[in-house]
Amino acid sequence: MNYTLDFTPVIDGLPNLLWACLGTFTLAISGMLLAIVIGIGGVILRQSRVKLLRWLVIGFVELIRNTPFLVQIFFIYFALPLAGIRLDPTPTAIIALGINGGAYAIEIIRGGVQSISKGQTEAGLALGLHKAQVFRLIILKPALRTIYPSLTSQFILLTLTTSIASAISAYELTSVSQRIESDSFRSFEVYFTVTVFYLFISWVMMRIFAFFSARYFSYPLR
Amino acid sequence: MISLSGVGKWYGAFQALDSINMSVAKGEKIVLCGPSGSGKSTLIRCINHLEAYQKGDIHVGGVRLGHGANAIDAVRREVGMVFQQFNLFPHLTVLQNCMLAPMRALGLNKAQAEDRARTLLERVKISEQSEKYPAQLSGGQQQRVAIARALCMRPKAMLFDEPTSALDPEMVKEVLDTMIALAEEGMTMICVTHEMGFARQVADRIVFMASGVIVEEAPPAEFFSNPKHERTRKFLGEVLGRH
Amino acid sequence: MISLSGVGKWYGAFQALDSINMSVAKGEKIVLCGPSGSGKSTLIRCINHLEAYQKGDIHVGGVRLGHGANAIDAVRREVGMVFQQFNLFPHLTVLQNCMLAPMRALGLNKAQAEDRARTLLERVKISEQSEKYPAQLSGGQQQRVAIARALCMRPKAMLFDEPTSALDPEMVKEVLDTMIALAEEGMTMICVTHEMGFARQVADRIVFMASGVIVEEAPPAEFFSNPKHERTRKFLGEVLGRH
Amino acid sequence: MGREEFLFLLTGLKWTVALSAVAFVCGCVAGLMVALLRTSGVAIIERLTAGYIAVFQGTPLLMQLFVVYYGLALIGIQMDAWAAVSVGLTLHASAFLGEIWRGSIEAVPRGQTEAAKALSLGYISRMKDVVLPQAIRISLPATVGFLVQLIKGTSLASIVGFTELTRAGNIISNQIFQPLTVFGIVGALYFLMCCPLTIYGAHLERKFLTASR
Amino acid sequence: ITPEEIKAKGKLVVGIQGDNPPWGFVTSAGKQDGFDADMGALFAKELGVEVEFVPLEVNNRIPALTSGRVDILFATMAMLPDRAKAVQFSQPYNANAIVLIGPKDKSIKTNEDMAGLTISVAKGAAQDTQVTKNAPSTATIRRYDGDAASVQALVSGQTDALGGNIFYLDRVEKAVPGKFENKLEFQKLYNGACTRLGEKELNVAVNAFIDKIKANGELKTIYDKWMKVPVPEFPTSLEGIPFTAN
Ligand SMILES: Nc1ncnc2c1ncn2[C@@H]1O[C@H](COP(=O)(O)OP(=O)(O)OP(=O)(O)O)[C@@H](O)[C@H]1O
Ligand SMILES: Nc1ncnc2c1ncn2[C@@H]1O[C@H](COP(=O)(O)OP(=O)(O)OP(=O)(O)O)[C@@H](O)[C@H]1O
Ligand SMILES: [Mg+2]
Ligand SMILES: [Mg+2]
Repeated sequence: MNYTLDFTPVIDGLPNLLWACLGTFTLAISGMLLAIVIGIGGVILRQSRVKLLRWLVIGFVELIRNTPFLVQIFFIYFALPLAGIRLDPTPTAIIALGINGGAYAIEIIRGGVQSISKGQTEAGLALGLHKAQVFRLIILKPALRTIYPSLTSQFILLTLTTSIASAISAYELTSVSQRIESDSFRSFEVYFTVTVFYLFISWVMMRIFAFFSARYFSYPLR
Repeated sequence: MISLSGVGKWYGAFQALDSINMSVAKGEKIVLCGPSGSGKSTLIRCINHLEAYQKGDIHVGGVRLGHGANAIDAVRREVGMVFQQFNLFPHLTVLQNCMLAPMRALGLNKAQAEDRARTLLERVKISEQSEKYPAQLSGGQQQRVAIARALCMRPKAMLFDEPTSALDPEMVKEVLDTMIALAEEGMTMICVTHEMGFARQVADRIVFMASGVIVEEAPPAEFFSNPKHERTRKFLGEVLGRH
Repeated sequence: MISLSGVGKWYGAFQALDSINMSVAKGEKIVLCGPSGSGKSTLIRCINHLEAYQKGDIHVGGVRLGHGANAIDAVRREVGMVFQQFNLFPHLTVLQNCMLAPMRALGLNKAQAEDRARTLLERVKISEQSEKYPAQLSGGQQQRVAIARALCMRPKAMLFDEPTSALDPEMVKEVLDTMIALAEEGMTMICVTHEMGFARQVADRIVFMASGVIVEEAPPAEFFSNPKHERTRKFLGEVLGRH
Repeated sequence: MGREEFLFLLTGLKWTVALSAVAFVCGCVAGLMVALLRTSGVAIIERLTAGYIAVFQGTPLLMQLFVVYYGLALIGIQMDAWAAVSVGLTLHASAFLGEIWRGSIEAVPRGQTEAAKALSLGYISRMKDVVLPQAIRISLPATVGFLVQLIKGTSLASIVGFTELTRAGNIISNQIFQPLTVFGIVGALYFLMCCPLTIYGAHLERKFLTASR
Repeated sequence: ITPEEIKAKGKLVVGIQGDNPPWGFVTSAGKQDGFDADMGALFAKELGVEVEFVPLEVNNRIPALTSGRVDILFATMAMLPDRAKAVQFSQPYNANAIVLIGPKDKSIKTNEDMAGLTISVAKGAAQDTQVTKNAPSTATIRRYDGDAASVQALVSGQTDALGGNIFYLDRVEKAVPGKFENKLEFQKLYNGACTRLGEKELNVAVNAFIDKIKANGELKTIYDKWMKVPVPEFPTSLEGIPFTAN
């Protein structure tokens, strides 16, 4: 092949790429936080005594899990303006990521909650705590601990999914790298660099997860 | 203090309790025994409404625990419960296990709750372990924490559901000793157990259940020496006969 | 049949077994007892090499279970084991639980394995349950299935690690009866248990362990009536004293 | 949008199904290997596998496909599109499935392995007959969740030239300039493809629940 | 690769756009069609071989060429100096213009008038480069994947103006008739065929081929069919973009 690698454009674009990493990171973290809220809230509603609420959650989960993220983000960005709701790309991306990740999180966390023995709930009730207190103070933490690996895998996937937000011009790593590529036409160099950056971002995310695991989920088990 | 009249309880079509009448005075200690599946756990769980019942009435400390009544929380604060499987909260230290409910359900502040927890951990002789997590304790220690945790609510009565049957033989004694001390201080207790030595020593009455009904009810001396029903005799033969 | 000489076993820096010498003749029944943490489970698990040991020698049926020896499989085929927690395979029916190992480890065909399994389920008096899943059985029934499953390998010896201590009091008897029957048929057995009635009835020798060493070893009559060591006396006091 | 365009989307759907099938088969086989190596008990193998998982979980599938198809060609390894997609999807899926299944293998109580050993079952039988059937039950919700995402992830195969469903949607949308309609239909087609999987997953979950109780 | 080698294998592999009518697109029947498709087919005929089209996305056109996946690009490759460092352009065979489309009721006459506007463009396309270069810093540029999304952004009201080429207005008119018009013209663009750097013989063959179809009217036929405008004058040289390999 008469192709020589030339990283100059990538190096020139490095400041931009680093800012874009931060953009990706912001999307990932905000989307993840929203996903956690939706996940936990969804699980609570899913256990509600009101049948309608339970079915709404199931419907939400199946609708979101079974359709592509691109379609979801397009819908929020292009179709909601028809109903008068106009959001900028970054909020759109965060909401879409949160909704998408939340739907998966609901299923994962539900598994965790179901794995906690009924005795824990009963012990809490017998101590005079309300159902909501029992869930918040007693069930939630051990439940999150049991499904922590699945949940973090899902969030790594969510981190990588931020790249799709480039389709609606959100500021993140993939879109910036594609600009550098389309200015310089150095695809291999750019893709290679971006891969390394994504790997780095995922690694940082994994470290964060490990930190929280050590901080909150390190109580001894039998 | 606690009274049940005509209580009936069904799981679907299966009747687990059938017209149970029982009354426990303040300071009384009742031991509940009977074959597996006879409804002992169900009965005790109805008293603090972990199970709903469909017929009859249960009164606890003057409050009527009716069908769908709202008084459940009040009753649960007055009645402590200790489970066979301890059910300590694995993500909280021993001290936190004991402080949680007083703070959240009684509204004590942190200092008060800690004070109370330490006093009671002292009483079950486990104060050195207060910073450990449940998984780091032996079964006997865990069960004593569970007792302290229930006592932190200053209950008027305690329910025990086979508190020693998940324990290693050597650890049984330390838990029984704790329960005996509690009994001696005058706590009202209903206790499901097969530890007949304990029953003999502390029970005011022994209640024998089979197939959801109370078959026989008598003070220990009479219960062991002179069981009236065939079913009771058979049961005692099996539980006592092995040693 | 089974002999241990100078066996030492460490968990990291902690010595769980210290120069254990023991020999079990064909047909002999040994009961192993001692306080919690004394190394009983560790010892029994070394015999079929669920744990590796670091010092000494274990011979089973002539095969030397050396450090990293290859004879493990041969030994495991000859020695059955029954666990405290039953450890039945929850996704297989009772019959399938019993057929699995004979088919996979001994190479029996399906008909032969089923034949054998049915015979042994019959023997532990549980043949009507053969199509059920473990979760559908009571604890006592599960433990009898576990015994049948081990017997399906036609072992020369059986190891029991507290087979009754996870059972409800009433179910203990049915499992002990099964074990007594097995003993009477002449099976070589090593049994960790605190059921002293059983020990008295079937044991040829009782071995008492504490802190990783064998403290005392005697026939039951002598062991109970005239324990030589202080530690043994204390232990017997706690385990027997309660009733 | 006319009949013609819809039929074109259906041809894209055909490719998506084919790609998903490849991803499922290769991903599951390789994922199983990864999970087994990750739980092998040999420290060095476990560390290597953990590294493999971290790398391929941490890089976007798009980049993996790009590197395999275009990058390797640059250094003289020309793979055809199918081979490249298979390799890329396998790496991606095996890392995620490997991690999910590792978790569930470790969640099977140790007593089960010990009982199997005590019955002198060998490694293969121990895994095949005892551990894996239980692990699969535990991992079912997470596995179904990931497989559904994998189906949707096959859309990235367009970078090596497959006109699968999403790409077909793009083409049509650039012709008739109604992205909302087109992607609405594309979304519905994905839904039709994924839904049976999640329904079947929920069904299996219920079945396992009743069998074990 | 040389023309001789292509003849020897009997097949010309052409990289082309799959979703960019009228240049290169896959029809609903699944057939590759468009201006570039006709060009590619004609060039293959010139060489006396079969043609095979590989539909590409905007972003993988150059990698597909450099990594040897295709022999040549007829892929709406606008001739830009930076690109010329990565690939070898032929002489131009197609012309285009990059324009800004904006609402009729807004006065946009100079680049400065773009201040404060939100402008959508297709990411990585020539309009992206041009708008980025010409718009004042107070303008917000939103870059979307593909033409359709950038047009949709304008139509949904997510952006105020749209950077595109001369064919865009047609599509906008179809969605919201009568509201938008072409405002500014940034740049005349020329498209060329691309080969790998250093592949001299093939470059010569392509240039000769383009000369030939200009002369014999075949280019005009294709132009009439797809562009519906007369064939423009093509420049004989472009700053920083050599047409011939050396
Ligand atoms: N949730 C339930 N659904 C259906 N039947 C139940 C349920 N819980 C208990 N039962 C049945 O009710 C009966 C009484 O159960 P209970 O647990 O009160 O017995 P127990 O006397 O405590 O027995 P054990 O000594 O085994 O604890 C049993 O036959 C049991 O099978
Ligand atoms: N995997 C392990 N790692 C470290 N220490 C261990 C491990 N397993 C057991 N031990 C320690 O080895 C000692 C002997 O344990 P073992 O389980 O053999 O006791 P045991 O006599 O069976 O007690 P129990 O009656 O409670 O079953 C104990 O002090 C225990 O804490
Ligand atoms: Mg009970
Ligand atoms: Mg043990």
